[in-house]
Amino acid sequence: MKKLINDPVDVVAESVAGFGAAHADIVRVVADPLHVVRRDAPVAGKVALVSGGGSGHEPLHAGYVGHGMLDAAVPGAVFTSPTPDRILAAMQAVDAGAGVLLIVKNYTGDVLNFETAAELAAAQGIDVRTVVTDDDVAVTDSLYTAGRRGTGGTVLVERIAGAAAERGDDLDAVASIAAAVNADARSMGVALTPCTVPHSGEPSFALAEDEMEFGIGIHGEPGRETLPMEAADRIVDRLLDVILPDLPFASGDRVLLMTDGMGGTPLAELYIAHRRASERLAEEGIEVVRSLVGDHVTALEMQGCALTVLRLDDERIELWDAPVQTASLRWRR
Amino acid sequence: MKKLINDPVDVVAESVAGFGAAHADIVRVVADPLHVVRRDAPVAGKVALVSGGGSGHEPLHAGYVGHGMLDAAVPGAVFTSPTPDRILAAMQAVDAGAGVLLIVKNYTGDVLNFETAAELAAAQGIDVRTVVTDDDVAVTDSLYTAGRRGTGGTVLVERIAGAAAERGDDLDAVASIAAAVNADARSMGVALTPCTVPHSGEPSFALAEDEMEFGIGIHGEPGRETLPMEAADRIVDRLLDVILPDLPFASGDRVLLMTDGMGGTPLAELYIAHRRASERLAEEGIEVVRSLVGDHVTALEMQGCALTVLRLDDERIELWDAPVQTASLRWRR
Amino acid sequence: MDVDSNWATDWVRRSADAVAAHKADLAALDRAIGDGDHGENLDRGYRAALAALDGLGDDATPADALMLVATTLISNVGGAAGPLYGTAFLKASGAAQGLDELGPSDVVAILTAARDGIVLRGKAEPGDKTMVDAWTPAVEAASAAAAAGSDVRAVLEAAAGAAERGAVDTEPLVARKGRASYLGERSAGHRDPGAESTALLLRAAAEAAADAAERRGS
Amino acid sequence: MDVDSNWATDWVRRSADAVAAHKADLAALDRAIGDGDHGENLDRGYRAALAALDGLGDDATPADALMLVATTLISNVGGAAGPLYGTAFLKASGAAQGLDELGPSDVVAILTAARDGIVLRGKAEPGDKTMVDAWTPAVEAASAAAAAGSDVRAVLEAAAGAAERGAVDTEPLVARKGRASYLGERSAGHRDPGAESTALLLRAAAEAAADAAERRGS
Ligand SMILES: Nc1ncnc2c1ncn2[C@@H]1O[C@H](COP(=O)(O)OP(=O)(O)O)[C@@H](O)[C@H]1O
Ligand SMILES: Nc1ncnc2c1ncn2[C@@H]1O[C@H](COP(=O)(O)OP(=O)(O)O)[C@@H](O)[C@H]1O
Ligand SMILES: [Mg+2]
Ligand SMILES: [Mg+2]
Ligand SMILES: [Mg+2]
Ligand SMILES: [Mg+2]
Repeated sequence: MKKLINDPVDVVAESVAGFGAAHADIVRVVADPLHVVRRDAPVAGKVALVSGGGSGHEPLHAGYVGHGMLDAAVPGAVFTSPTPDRILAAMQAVDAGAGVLLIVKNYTGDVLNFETAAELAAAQGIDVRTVVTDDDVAVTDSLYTAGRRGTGGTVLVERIAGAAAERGDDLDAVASIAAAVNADARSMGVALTPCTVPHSGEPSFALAEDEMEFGIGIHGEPGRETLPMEAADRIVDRLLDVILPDLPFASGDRVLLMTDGMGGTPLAELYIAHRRASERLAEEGIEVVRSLVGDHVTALEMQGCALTVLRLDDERIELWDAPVQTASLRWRR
Repeated sequence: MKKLINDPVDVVAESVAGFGAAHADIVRVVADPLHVVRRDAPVAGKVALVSGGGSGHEPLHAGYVGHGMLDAAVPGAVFTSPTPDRILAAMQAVDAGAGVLLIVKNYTGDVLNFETAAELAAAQGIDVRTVVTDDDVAVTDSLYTAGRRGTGGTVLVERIAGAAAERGDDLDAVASIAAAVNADARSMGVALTPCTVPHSGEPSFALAEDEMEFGIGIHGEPGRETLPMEAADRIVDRLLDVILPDLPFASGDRVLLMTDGMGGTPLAELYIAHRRASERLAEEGIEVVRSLVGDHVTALEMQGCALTVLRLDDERIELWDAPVQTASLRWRR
Repeated sequence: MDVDSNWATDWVRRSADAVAAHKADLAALDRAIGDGDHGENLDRGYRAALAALDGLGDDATPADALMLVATTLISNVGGAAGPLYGTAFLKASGAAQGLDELGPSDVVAILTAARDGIVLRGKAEPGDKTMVDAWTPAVEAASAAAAAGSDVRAVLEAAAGAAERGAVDTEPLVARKGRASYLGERSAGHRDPGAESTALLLRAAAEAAADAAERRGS
Repeated sequence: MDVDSNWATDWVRRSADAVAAHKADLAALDRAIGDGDHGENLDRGYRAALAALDGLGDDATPADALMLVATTLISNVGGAAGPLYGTAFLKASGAAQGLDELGPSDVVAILTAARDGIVLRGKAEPGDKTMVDAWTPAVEAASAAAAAGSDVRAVLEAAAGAAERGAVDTEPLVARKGRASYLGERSAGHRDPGAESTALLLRAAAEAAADAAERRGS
């Protein structure tokens, strides 16, 4: 394992410090308890959006802090949910009295730590709502598991709810838009290579040269099944075979298609996958009206890709297109 | 070698097709001879910027086509300069009568193919200027080699010259801004892992678990020397030890600092490197006034990083900050 | 003989040692059916707890020591284990409130409160292949030992042994909670990392009691 | 005996075969001191040239065939080798202009024009460890053979042999042009891929001439 790091213990602190240095026009980094807030926080009158989770998924979440998206991001250790004190500090830093929406990916650790923070914040008089994202259709059985995981759809929730908050929607409205976007988003990913957590030094799982991990989780936890490696088009079709019937998406739907890298996939390969996914959706009569291709929710240096499909309507398109100014998603500002 | 591809022969065509599908609001893809132009090309009265080179460096160059940057990009086969017929077709598609500036990275193949295309275009009455970028200080001896290579600085040239063209500067003015930016930019990179060209199936070079390739080229060609692997801060210092004295950058300079991934490096690691680079520049009295962190000039799935330092002045800052709308660099539009 | 706050702080120290010594083992277990961070997370938490012990006054009660562990773990561990162990020690501290010396039934009450706290937070049932599968047999064995008249040392010895067996017994189970549940049937055949760390912590508690007994010459 | 346009088209076919057969070897040489694409690039170009041969009329001259190779390589190879080989065949075609049959001195003129075209485009000198180091001895050997009264077959045989030796002789050289020059001293000890492909192409030319001679029974 070769990594561009110093002491593994300092990975998150140093990385977030570098992030703060690079994007001082957009964010402010607080070192202890560690969290990232938008430069102009708290924004008077605006509902504040706070998210967070284990590190190693960059640009998620700090890369999405800024105008039209998150007010604060709370990074945990690599692949480890942040602790409640950090989350609470972030909530306190951004609450402008209009309340805080927590966007939490559905993993036991995230849910429990954010729950604790929400209780502490509520006790201090902060108005809190929580939306738990669970767009990952790889998890088959939601009853006898921790439930579906939050993955790529989280970025779309952050963006669209963020735009609603920027527009002036109140806490309940922003929370309900976030929940509705999550409910209409479906994702699934495949890994070609594992990843290695810095302090561990061991790959998260083993894959032979002719195998892929289908339904991989973003923490490098093994997926649904190990399958023989296939051509890109076939892999994309396999992912969509699970994603599309789940909502279900139907002919006539307008959607946003997100083709996400895992951190180590060349962009050229993501576009090859995106090409087939767009083509397949067209074959099914589903119109791709917005696209997002690149590394958005990663797992360190893992190679592979994940697809997210979100059903759109006029309002969501308008919110999607509204100005956004973050380190990793930016337009019209 | 596992890659998210179909037939290796189709990699570039399929990837560019996917790129076109994802960014139809910004670009138009012409399949034969393959090139990418901005959606609204030719732009009346505007000097057109055309660049290109081997594929495998994405988002370079197609990701930088759009308002305020390139008018066209010409992708070659993976790591192989495009042929003159493609370059010529791109020039014809974007020339609005105000002339075309070719931005060419200094590799023998690129120089020769663009030279041929420029001759053909000139014969057709197109006013052509060429700027060859050669910011890579890893090449020690420019007299007895093909000369310094064009790397990260190319993106900065494309951006700043692109903004000048958008502002309405004439061909000579745009060409001279491009040449001046190239002259004030210095880059150098290090690879922790090699990359594998799709049709080759073999890694471009061998590196032991405790080694890094210092002064790597963006085609995975071996670098200046193979060194023992070190901590990120030490690696960054080594790169700056070569970069800074070369121009030389001096106390009081204002600069843009670009910390570039090679394609497979986790973003978190790039920020760790960026942190040390910013710190070091501050120690030398050099003020980092603009930052760019991420994958900009890559070598497939290679891991490592490259630093580019560009000296800025008020005009360059103004041009840098002007609206830009491309797939991979976008603000204020 | 009963135990006091020295036992509680000794428990923290021994726990920190045990977690540090088995960090790689816990990471390996968590890599197999989770994300590989359990060893590092707990170790970070217990190193912080160890450092925090210095701030504990001479007149600290066992409840104070347990509360310190709770808050330190909550704000340093993260992940699933952070809030779960944090809640466990929070509830354990509640059960020890007002007591300077802890007898066998007090220890049973502490262990029971800890287990109940974990179940309250995590909503896992026995058999879901979580740390609950180490805590539950531990609580049962401790109750039985106390009912049979054992002293604190024997009660904790019974709890530790039962937790260790409980951890081993998670191996054939299919996970239904936490990250391992995503694996479904593929989670069978691996020991649950949280159950394993529970066994380590309860073994540390038993050793601290044995040492206390030795020191007092009983 | 002299050669005609059949020799020229046969040269293209044999070149395509040779490049396809040695694609991996050329790639390996280029990986060692370059970027590994030389085999694939030339193969793509010669496959296109092969396909383009069909479009060549029955009355095509050797110059037409050489021009077709030139334009096809230029618009299909890319990289450094595309314009270099493209210019070589462009100039070779110029040297063959107006001739239906090529005698020994015509072949020397063609090879000389090709080599000069490469030098004009690439500005490499002998000893820079490029394809020029195969072309230059080839031109010299061909001239010497022609001056000594050899026929076309022997002239091309001399050129091919000299190119092969020239390619081997690039091994100890330090590259001063092209991608390999970035390696400096580290480029020594490896054969230049462009010199090697030049040897393959000239060997194909010699074989085509030998075959033509055989067919005509000379
Ligand atoms: N709902 C739950 N109830 C009880 N214990 C749980 C629950 N979910 C997870 N655990 C325990 O947490 C352990 C994993 O902890 P850890 O690796 O630190 O967290 P994460 O899964 O967030 O990485 C599991 O081995 C299991 O024992
Ligand atoms: N300036 C030059 N003059 C002559 N030949 C050159 C020159 N530069 C490169 N070459 C030849 O080109 C070969 C490499 O071709 P190729 O791999 O196709 O191009 P690239 O280096 O662009 O990948 C080298 O082995 C060398 O023989
Ligand atoms: Mg975790
Ligand atoms: Mg090349
Ligand atoms: Mg874990
Ligand atoms: Mg090459």
